[in-house]
Amino acid sequence: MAALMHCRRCLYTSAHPLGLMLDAEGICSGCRVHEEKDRLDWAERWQRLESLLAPYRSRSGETYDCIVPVSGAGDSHYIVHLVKQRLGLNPLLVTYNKYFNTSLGIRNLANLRIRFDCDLIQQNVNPHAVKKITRATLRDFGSDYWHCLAGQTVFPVQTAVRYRIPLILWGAHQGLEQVGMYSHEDEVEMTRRHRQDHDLMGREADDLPTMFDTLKESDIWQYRYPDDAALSAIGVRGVYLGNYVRWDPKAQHEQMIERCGYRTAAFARTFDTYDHVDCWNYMDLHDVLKLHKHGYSKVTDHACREIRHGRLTRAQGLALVRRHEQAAPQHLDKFCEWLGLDRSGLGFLLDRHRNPRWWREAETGRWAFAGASTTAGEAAGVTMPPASAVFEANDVLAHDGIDGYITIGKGHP
Amino acid sequence: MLEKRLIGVITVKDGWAVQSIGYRRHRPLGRPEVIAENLDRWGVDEILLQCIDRDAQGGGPDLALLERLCRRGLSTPLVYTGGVRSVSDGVRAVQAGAERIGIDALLHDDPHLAAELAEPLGAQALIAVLPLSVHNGALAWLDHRSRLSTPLAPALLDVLASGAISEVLLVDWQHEGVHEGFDERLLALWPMPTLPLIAFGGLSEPSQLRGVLERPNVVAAAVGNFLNHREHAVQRLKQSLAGLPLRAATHAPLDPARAWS
Amino acid sequence: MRYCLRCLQPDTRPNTRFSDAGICPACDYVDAVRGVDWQERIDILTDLFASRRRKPGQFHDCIIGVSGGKDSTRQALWVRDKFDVNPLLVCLGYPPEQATDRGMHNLSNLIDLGFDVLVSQPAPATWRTLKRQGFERFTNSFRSTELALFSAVPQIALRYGIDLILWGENPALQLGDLKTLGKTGYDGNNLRHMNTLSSGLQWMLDAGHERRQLLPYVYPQPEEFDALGLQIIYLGWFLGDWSLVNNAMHSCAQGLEIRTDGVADTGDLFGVTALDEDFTPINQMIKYFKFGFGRTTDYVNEEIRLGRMSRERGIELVEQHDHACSPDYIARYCDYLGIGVDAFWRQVHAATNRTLFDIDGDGRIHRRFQVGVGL
Amino acid sequence: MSGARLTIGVVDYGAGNLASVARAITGLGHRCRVTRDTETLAAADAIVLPGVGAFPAAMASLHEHGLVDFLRQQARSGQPLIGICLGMQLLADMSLEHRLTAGLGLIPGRVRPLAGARWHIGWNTIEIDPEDALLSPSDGQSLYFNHAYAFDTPPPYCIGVSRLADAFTVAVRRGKVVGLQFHPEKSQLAGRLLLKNVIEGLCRA
Repeated sequence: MAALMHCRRCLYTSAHPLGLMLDAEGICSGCRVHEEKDRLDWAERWQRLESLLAPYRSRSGETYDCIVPVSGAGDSHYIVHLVKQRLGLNPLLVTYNKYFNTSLGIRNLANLRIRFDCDLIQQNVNPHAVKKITRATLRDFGSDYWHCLAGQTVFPVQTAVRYRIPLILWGAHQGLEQVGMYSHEDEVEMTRRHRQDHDLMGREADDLPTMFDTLKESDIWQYRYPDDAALSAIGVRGVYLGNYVRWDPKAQHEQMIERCGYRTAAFARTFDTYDHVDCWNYMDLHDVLKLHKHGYSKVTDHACREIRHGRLTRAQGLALVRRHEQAAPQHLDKFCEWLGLDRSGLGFLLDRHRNPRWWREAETGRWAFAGASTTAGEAAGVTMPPASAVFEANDVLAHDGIDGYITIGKGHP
Repeated sequence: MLEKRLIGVITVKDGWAVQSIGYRRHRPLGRPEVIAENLDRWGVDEILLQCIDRDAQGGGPDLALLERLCRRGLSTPLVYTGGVRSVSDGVRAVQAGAERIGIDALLHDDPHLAAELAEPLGAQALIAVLPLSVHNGALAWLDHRSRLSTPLAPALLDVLASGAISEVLLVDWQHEGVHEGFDERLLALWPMPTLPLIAFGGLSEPSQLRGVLERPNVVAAAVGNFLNHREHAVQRLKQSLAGLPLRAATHAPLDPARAWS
Repeated sequence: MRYCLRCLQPDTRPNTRFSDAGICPACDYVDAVRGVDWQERIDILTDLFASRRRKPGQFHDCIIGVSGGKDSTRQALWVRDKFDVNPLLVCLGYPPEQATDRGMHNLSNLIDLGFDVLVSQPAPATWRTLKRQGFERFTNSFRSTELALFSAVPQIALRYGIDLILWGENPALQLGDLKTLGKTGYDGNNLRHMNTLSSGLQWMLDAGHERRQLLPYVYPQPEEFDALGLQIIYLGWFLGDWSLVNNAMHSCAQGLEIRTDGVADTGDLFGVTALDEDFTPINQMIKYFKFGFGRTTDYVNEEIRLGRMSRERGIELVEQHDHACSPDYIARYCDYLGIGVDAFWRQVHAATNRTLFDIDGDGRIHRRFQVGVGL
Repeated sequence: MSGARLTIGVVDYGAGNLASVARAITGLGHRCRVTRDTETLAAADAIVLPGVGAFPAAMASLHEHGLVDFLRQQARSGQPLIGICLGMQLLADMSLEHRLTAGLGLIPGRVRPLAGARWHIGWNTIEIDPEDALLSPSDGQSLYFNHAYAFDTPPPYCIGVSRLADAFTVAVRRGKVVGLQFHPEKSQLAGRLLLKNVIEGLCRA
């Protein structure tokens, strides 16, 4: 195992699951690509986007101009704002039901539909298959979220083929934003390879069933990527707006809160209140699994982002990480009830996926943490974010009092 | 008729596939075996697996990586380069699944030993990896370990002339990762017209590839970074190179390797 | 206006024709099916499913249009659990302002019962404008929404390459809408002639909407049906015990949530229809003022045909509740459409069938016909 | 997958990579036994003889493992035998590679250096004798080659050629013994289809 190296500017290490390269000055590839955000001419890049999208505008009105994957959180409000209001395109919104829905997320998605007046189609895979898959992915590679990531990244592409709408517009490219996988100028587009490699941790739908478990083709077929012949016949193309717009999630969310009624909520395990408010699991069980497997969690992603945008110093970021990183998850019961697990059984599964590189079981049941934050250097004394990095929470996850998973919800008023 | 080849390059550092710029800066890409599987499905003509840090890992080919690729049912010819320091290194890399072997550092240290690899493997399995640049109008040959460039050594040219090595991978290392960066003077200045060449480094646009592949002594063009920015990058390139003797691009209807019989 | 001699169906329903004996098609249908060998029909359906081959890697055998209500919940479960057929359920989702929590619960219930469900949700503001324009022009705000409802299923069938659609009741047979009668009792391909569909998009374009805003309202052309070999089948023809009440009992036993307001508010005797939104009672009331029969009549007719209610008792209920619609629902409806309640009643009065009704000085509407007798 | 699963024996005599050949066979849905045990090989529906590297070393290794007589005996008994690349050349009477070396002698002819080119590397189209049911579906397809020597055989046994300067043999057949100079296991879709036709054609003839 190569020695663990820390970036001197942000809090990522060479053990980042997406890969991270450190240069001679000890600065990571993610920070280097972030520098482009203050070097590139974003007006010129917007023009590049306009010319790139021109051929996809439907003149006949017989079909949609593009497909936009959305959810009750993420950057969906800002993306639809860009697509409909600034680009003047007529999008078909698509969403995959991940079932871990908070009522705040249901409300935000309803708000999105009303504010931007868009047609939306929602896929609900039968929960029998979803739960069978989730048991297998939790068991085999410690992922409670494979079905969500697989569904969110394939339903838009399947819809592009079925509805013969070649253009899919995504927000920012996660690999570029976190670890500088590409330069903005590479103008990287959606590929099946990147989805398999990173979104799905190397495992496509057909990799899940094995000889020794009970998954069948009828359980996983809806998560298969369309074949190359179909993609090529329609000319499907996924473009990332983040390559053409200076992507700053905090600023964008605040614009959407103020102008478009986006609502937010606080979390125990991070200081960011804008992202992932549509899911009971992402900042809870999922975040704990991330800490077990990779030795860091979402609060580190948020801190790195804010450090790179100059709203946090590295020391302040590290203080926030250390404050939130070990906060106890609060919604495991919901997941146990949904999947029919016993808390003790879930605990056993979670522990089996603690990576020995970050966790040592001093005595049975007591785990010593040696994750990235423990060797990242000096943290600031104060653990509250400075004024520049305050995140406003104007609502709660159980928005209309429902403290549980919502399969389908009204979301209004 | 014998077709020219479009080779997909996977550059690996610390076990991770990377984009490499100018043999210096690197950007993480993903798992080499997933990229290989994708190139296989796209119908690239050959895959060049280039491990660039074997010396740091104590030398020797990355046999574990080769076996990982093989296990996934790779049905595309595989060329391996990186850390081959002896005849047994070469033989073991072929046993682990590589069709052909690239030799780089060994050519600097002991070109004749490199020639001895031809005995067990056959010259058709050996490729000389030569990172070159143009310096004062002449070719300069880089040793990536010391980062020093020297003229082409006579001992090297003797080995190449002896027929012990079937092809030369001519790498414009300075323009690696640079759009339309490949410097065609490298081909013009190359002293041995009869030895088949593979051009690599800064080849991103169809116009460049056509110009390079139209040269009689160039049998293949290798592309690395630029195959990772678009879906169906290989098919797209091949379609825009229509008219050249290249195997046709295919868009697989159903994923045959995974088809559920 | 005259009534069917057996039930309380007046002859004012569009596309309907009574027999010479003065019996409505639906009552004739009840007589016609009295001697039916239902097992023979079940065998036809079993053979139909058995004759279909799945394309490799495709696990949906057919599509069923659902709302999560009593009929669709029953159909989905019957098809899957009796014939081992795996349907893709397609639902036209109401916008958040119109949908009810009860509707959301029932759709969730259907998903949790283990079905793949695709929910198509048209843009809410365009939907709302079309409803207001439909009300202003036809005194029927459902003209656009019904078109979207009927278009969603075939649109998705064509795009997903699934060439069999299962529909509920055959409007021609059970409701007396003869225009949609197909080659056999269960052939539904003439569904496109259903009264609502024939009006098409033109009035929406005339109302100022762009073509690209109306994509969910486009009913596919017959050529598209033929290209895929798309077939529509009525399950109602096979389900011998198909009825409003019976379907509700099946679905309630599978978790269906029903209305808890009373018949006085909705004209809905048992509260088992229009579970997913609250504007239907208004539309049923307007239907009553246009054609002389409303939601209560539909219920009562079925009870009479099944011999569970006398015609006299039916007349009492129709007289009492057929026009029922709570002012609160009307107020919320007007608020949604953005019109005043008085403007609402002016529009309703204008659309009221004056041969059937009189409107007195302070706007109350009185029957000129006698329920069960006619004019 | 038409017909029952076949069992294919792949001769492991220490020459080159067997994983790719084995993986290609299992990918077609058949069972694969990579072994040098003659009993297991004899029980298989067909035997595949792979090979990378030099002719003399490969023959020496076959002798060392007592496989030369076994393969001759099995071929003569009618058990299907498929030689791939060097495996095809081993079927010949003799080879001139490095030094004159006797082969298995299952198909007449000898192996000599390519004419007009030092090696044949890359994808080349194959021209198949229309009479041959196994390979004719692959006529005109591009397959992957990587060799420096060619197998000269009298006309009746040559069922496929490719061209560099001029034509040379790339596929041989005598009864149920078939030789393929290219690498079907490394020729993507074209290779998969060809291998399927050859294996299933021979075993189900």
